[in-house]
Amino acid sequence: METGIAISFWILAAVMVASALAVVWLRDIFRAALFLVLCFFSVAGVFVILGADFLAAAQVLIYVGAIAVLIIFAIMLTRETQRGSPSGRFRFIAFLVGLLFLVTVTLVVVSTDWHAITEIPAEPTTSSLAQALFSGESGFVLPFEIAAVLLLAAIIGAIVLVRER
Amino acid sequence: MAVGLEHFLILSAVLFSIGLYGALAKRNAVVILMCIEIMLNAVNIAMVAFSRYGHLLTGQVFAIFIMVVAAAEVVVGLALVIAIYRSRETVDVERIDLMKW
Amino acid sequence: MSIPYLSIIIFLPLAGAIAIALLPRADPKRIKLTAAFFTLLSLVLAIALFFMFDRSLAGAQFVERVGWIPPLNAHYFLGIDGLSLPLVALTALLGFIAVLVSWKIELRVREYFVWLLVLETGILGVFCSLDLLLFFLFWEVEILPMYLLISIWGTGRKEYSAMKFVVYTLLGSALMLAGILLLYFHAGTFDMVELAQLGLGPALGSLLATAIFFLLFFGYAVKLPLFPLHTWLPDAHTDAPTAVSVILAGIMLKMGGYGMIRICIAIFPQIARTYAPLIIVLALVSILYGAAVTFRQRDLKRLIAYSSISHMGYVVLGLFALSQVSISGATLQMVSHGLIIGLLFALAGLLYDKVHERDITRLGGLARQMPIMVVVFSVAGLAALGLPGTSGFAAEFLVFLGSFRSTMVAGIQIYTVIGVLGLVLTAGYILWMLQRVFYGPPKADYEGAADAGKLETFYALVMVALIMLIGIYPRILTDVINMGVLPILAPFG
Amino acid sequence: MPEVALAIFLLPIFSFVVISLIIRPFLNKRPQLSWYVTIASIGASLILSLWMLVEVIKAPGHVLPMPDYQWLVIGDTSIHLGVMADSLAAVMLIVVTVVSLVVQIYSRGYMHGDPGYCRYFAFMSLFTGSMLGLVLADNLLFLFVFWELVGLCSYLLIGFWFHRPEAARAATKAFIVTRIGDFGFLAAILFLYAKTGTFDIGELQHLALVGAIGGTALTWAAIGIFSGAVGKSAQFPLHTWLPDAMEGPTPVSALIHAATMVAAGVFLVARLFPMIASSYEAIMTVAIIGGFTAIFAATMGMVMNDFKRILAYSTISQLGYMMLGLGVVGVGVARGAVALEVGLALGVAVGIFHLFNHAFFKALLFFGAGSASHATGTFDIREMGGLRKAMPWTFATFLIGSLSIVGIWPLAGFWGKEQILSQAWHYAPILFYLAMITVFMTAFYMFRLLFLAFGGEYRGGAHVSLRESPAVMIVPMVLLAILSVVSGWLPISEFLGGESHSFFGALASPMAWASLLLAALGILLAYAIYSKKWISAESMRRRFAPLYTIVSRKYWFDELYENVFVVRILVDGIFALFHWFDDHIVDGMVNGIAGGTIAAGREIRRLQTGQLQAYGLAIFIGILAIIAFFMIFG
Repeated sequence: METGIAISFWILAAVMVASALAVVWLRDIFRAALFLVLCFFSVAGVFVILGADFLAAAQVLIYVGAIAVLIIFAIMLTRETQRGSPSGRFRFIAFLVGLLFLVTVTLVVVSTDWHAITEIPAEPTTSSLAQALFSGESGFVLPFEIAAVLLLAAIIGAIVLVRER
Repeated sequence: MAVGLEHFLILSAVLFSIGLYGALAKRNAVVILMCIEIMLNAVNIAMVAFSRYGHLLTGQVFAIFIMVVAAAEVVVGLALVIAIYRSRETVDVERIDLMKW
Repeated sequence: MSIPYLSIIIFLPLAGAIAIALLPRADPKRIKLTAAFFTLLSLVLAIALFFMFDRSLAGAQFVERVGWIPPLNAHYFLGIDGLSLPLVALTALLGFIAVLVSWKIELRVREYFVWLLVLETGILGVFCSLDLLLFFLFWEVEILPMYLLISIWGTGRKEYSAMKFVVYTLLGSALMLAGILLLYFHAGTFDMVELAQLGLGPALGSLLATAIFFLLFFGYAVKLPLFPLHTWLPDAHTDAPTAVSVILAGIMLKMGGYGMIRICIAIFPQIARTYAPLIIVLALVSILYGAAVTFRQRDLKRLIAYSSISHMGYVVLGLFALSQVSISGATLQMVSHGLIIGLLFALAGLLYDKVHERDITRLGGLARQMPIMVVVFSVAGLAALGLPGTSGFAAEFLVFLGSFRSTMVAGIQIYTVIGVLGLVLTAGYILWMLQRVFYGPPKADYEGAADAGKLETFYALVMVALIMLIGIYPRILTDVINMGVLPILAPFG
Repeated sequence: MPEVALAIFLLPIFSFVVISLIIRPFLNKRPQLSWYVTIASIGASLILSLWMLVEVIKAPGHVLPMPDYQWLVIGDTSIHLGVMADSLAAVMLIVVTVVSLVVQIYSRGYMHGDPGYCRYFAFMSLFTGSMLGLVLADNLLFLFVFWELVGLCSYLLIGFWFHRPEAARAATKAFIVTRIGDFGFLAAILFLYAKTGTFDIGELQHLALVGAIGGTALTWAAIGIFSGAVGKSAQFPLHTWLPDAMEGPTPVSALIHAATMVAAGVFLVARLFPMIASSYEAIMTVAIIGGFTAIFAATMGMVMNDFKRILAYSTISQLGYMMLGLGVVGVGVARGAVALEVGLALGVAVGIFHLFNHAFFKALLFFGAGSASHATGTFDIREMGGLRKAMPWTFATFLIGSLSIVGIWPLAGFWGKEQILSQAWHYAPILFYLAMITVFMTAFYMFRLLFLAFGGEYRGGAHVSLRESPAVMIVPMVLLAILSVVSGWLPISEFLGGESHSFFGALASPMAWASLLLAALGILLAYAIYSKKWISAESMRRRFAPLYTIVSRKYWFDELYENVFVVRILVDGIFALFHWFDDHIVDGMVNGIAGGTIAAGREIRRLQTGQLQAYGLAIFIGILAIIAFFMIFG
């Protein structure tokens, strides 16, 4: 069990990082988008390892299903595939910042005592997640509703923005 | 070697840094949006990892909210990209500097 | 519950402003009459207050105290004592006269009078507030109307002058606010009376107390203005419309002097005493340097503006000599200077209306065409140069007398004598100005120039009468002022 | 009696108020009303003054007790005002009221038809009232108030014809120059009050005599007070305003020179004589300034061509005599050469007795000048001449006045001058010789004036028909001529506590003969040059060309003060520097800060590239910096 998880983690991590790097590096936008889908999938896999079954499903549905499609639509609508995805003038500084950020966070992660609990929590999580979301006293009912309103607003906003005048 | 919280967090940090580099360095607005999605995913990994190793479902709840917001963001962001593309015939962020004084 | 006289006096002009804003028909005549009515009402009440004031009590009278922002321990706390009463009366008077001076305004009449009346409310509020936060609020109220009045109805480089005034004043009030807050965080109250009784100087430690003192002092020094913070004044005074110059020079400068005594000296007597020599030296520089620069001015209004820098120097000299007589004299000088400079600005504006010229070198020989103007101008000028029988003399003499005898400041005798030297310079520039403007052969350019009309003669004579009354019988004010000075000097024993 | 004293100076002031508030605005059609009011008030003052004089003579010690009035109380500072009726005040009241009344009568003719008729009499009333108040004041503050009012009135009257630029300039100059002296006076008042806590003259004198104030402090105070007197009495070095004061109407000059403005300075020194005389240095200064001014002004008087200017320099010179008289006796007192009580009274007597006599003959001389110019339309004596025949009354009275000022026995001028000379002989011989030379010069310039203006043939334009002035002008002149003869016979000196003199006894002293001889020589020289022309004035002028230039240019004092000091050094020098400093440094700093802020903003806003990614970078660099900060310092 332990080793199985470890093996799948390393594989998933390698795929994830590689596909993410491909998104950043590839000049062809369309391929970049496809690698993004791959990245999203591997994230879903990580969620599975972490025992978040509901989230893994949601990840596939929302990211792979919806967002990736949206992005591909956008790529096609903007017809910028030919020009590709060149890097800007900040690439060197951006690289430095990214690296520094990585080093800093890694330092923090390594040097912090997380009090992690290694026992595996109960599965499946779907019903307990629903409990956590909607339970009366400590629930997230109001933020949940607000998130719904936010989505609505985003949809209306998108329609207004792209509507042909 | 057992996989612990630190592994997930570092993975999340690597993913985030890659996304960050992309968001800051790329010129195509759509690619920038894609990189932002990568960053959000990285955060989600961290959230879920904390949830798993802290036995607290709040992390997953947050991850759900992040997904919702990410969806909203990508919708509006792509709409903006398309709107700008329509008016300026480009999605190159270096040529979009309407916020300049 | 007694009648809230002070609130009525303060807010009558504001009520007038609202009434003017809401007047159904924008008939200029009606607007002016409304403005005159409300300011006159305020003046009448102020005069009544002057006579109702109990001249044997030292503390604040007509006190109104209502909770305002309870969590901050801030109150709507009004009251007047001997120091503020004469200034309130002066403000009400000049507020009314400013309306009369503006009788010929034609541009955007409604807004003009609205802002003018709001301005008056702000200044009245400053003189009546006994709560520091309220004081600061009123202090800031006048800035916006002033900015608009100068930049819309002014002349010359009006936008520049208005902006300079605002930036300078705001700098001063920002530092003052910092001082007020520091004071509040250490004393826990905004109540000026209480603060003065706390004896904060020693309690806070000298560095902190000194810092607060100078933060507050800076705000007042800008307003007064004290050298080297004076350069906003000539620009603002010169470019402001006449009535606003009258208010600016006549009462707004006094807010600075009032703040110095009411807040700086009353709350930090020991620090005031420690730094008195420094401040007095600045006052002397203001007096002599102001007078010297006045000599060189060619613009009539600018000349009068610079002269008021010199004259306000006497106020600071008197205040920081820290003796009973000198502070009374300084307060009297504030009132006296308000009347004199107000009259001078009103007349300078009137003169400009008649001949459309303010350059002294091009004026001349106007005495023939303007017999009334020349008399009133001369009286005001002579009062400014401290001729006995006018308020200028009574006030300046008391300042000198009190300063010379003061035991609070080392070397004050020498400082005072240097200050007296200012009188010679004042005589020089005032008489030279009169000579160049009014005397000499009549000039053809100003052939048909008319003299002051009935309205102008009326208010000019009222002010002349007051100047002479205070000059001949200063007790009418000093008895009142004295009652306000006593508590402030109590810490000195 | 206090009511009388108050009425004496309040009546003319009341007249001023009535004229300026009632007659001028509402009854302007009948300006002569203002004359009646003025005459009535000053006449009443004269009668009251005479009454007071009688009362003072009867009173023990020649002092009437007078109450005080509280003017101002602030804490322990209480300022009282009151009047003082002693022999000095009584004598001065007579001088002022008599001369003023005569001047007002004369003015009716002189000012006839002037558009500023009401204004003229209003100012004249105020002038007289202020001077009377000054004389009566019992404390320095009150005295200073009237002192300044006198200065104001002289300003207004010198600049009476304000449309003439010279008049306006002269008025301003008079006020400012006297104000420079007043600076010292005011400083001295403050100083004395700080030392003693009182303004009361009697108390101050007492304190000075008992030594409660003394030493350097007293010297400075005394010199400060004397500087006020120097300004008002036009003593060197503040003498320059008086000759220019000629720009006013001639009766005003008469009043200024005789009884009001310039007399105030001498009166002040006399009033505070015990105090000033308590300091040897101060009183020596008075004597030296007086003696020097006397001869200094006389030299300039010898070469002037303007009728009134010659008289003006003679006034300065005579005032110098008065100061000299006060000073030398004071020097004697300070040295202990004369008993204190006696000496103090004597000094006042010597100074004021000459002032008393001088008032009448100087007013007379100015009336003569006015009369002569009334006829010829000029004050330039080179364009006069021959007036003796056309204007016999003017000539006769002017001659009497001239003889009097020269000091010919037994006219008024002789007696006062004789006393001053004899005192100087006793206590300050050097100053005595200067004074003797001045006697000669006085005789010379007065008779030069007389011969040039009245003798010979008329040299002016032919179109002027010379006529004697109207009776309203002649009568006052005759009146003053009589006074100029007899005023010296009055026992004023004894009344003030000085020495008595007998009518013929005065001729017994050799000094009298010496001064009479010098005066006669002066007259003779003038006669030789200007009447008989035995010696050509032109050749004299050429022989002494450098000297003549110096003197006729008035030692360049006007240029020094006005062009060099006021204009070059102050207005165009230091003040210009300050002005530049104010515009460029003080205001420059303000504008510099503002400009700097704007410039900085203009530069900094370039950071706002509008490039989203730049902002993102900045944000993350900021985050990193914050983390780094906490990692290092947290």
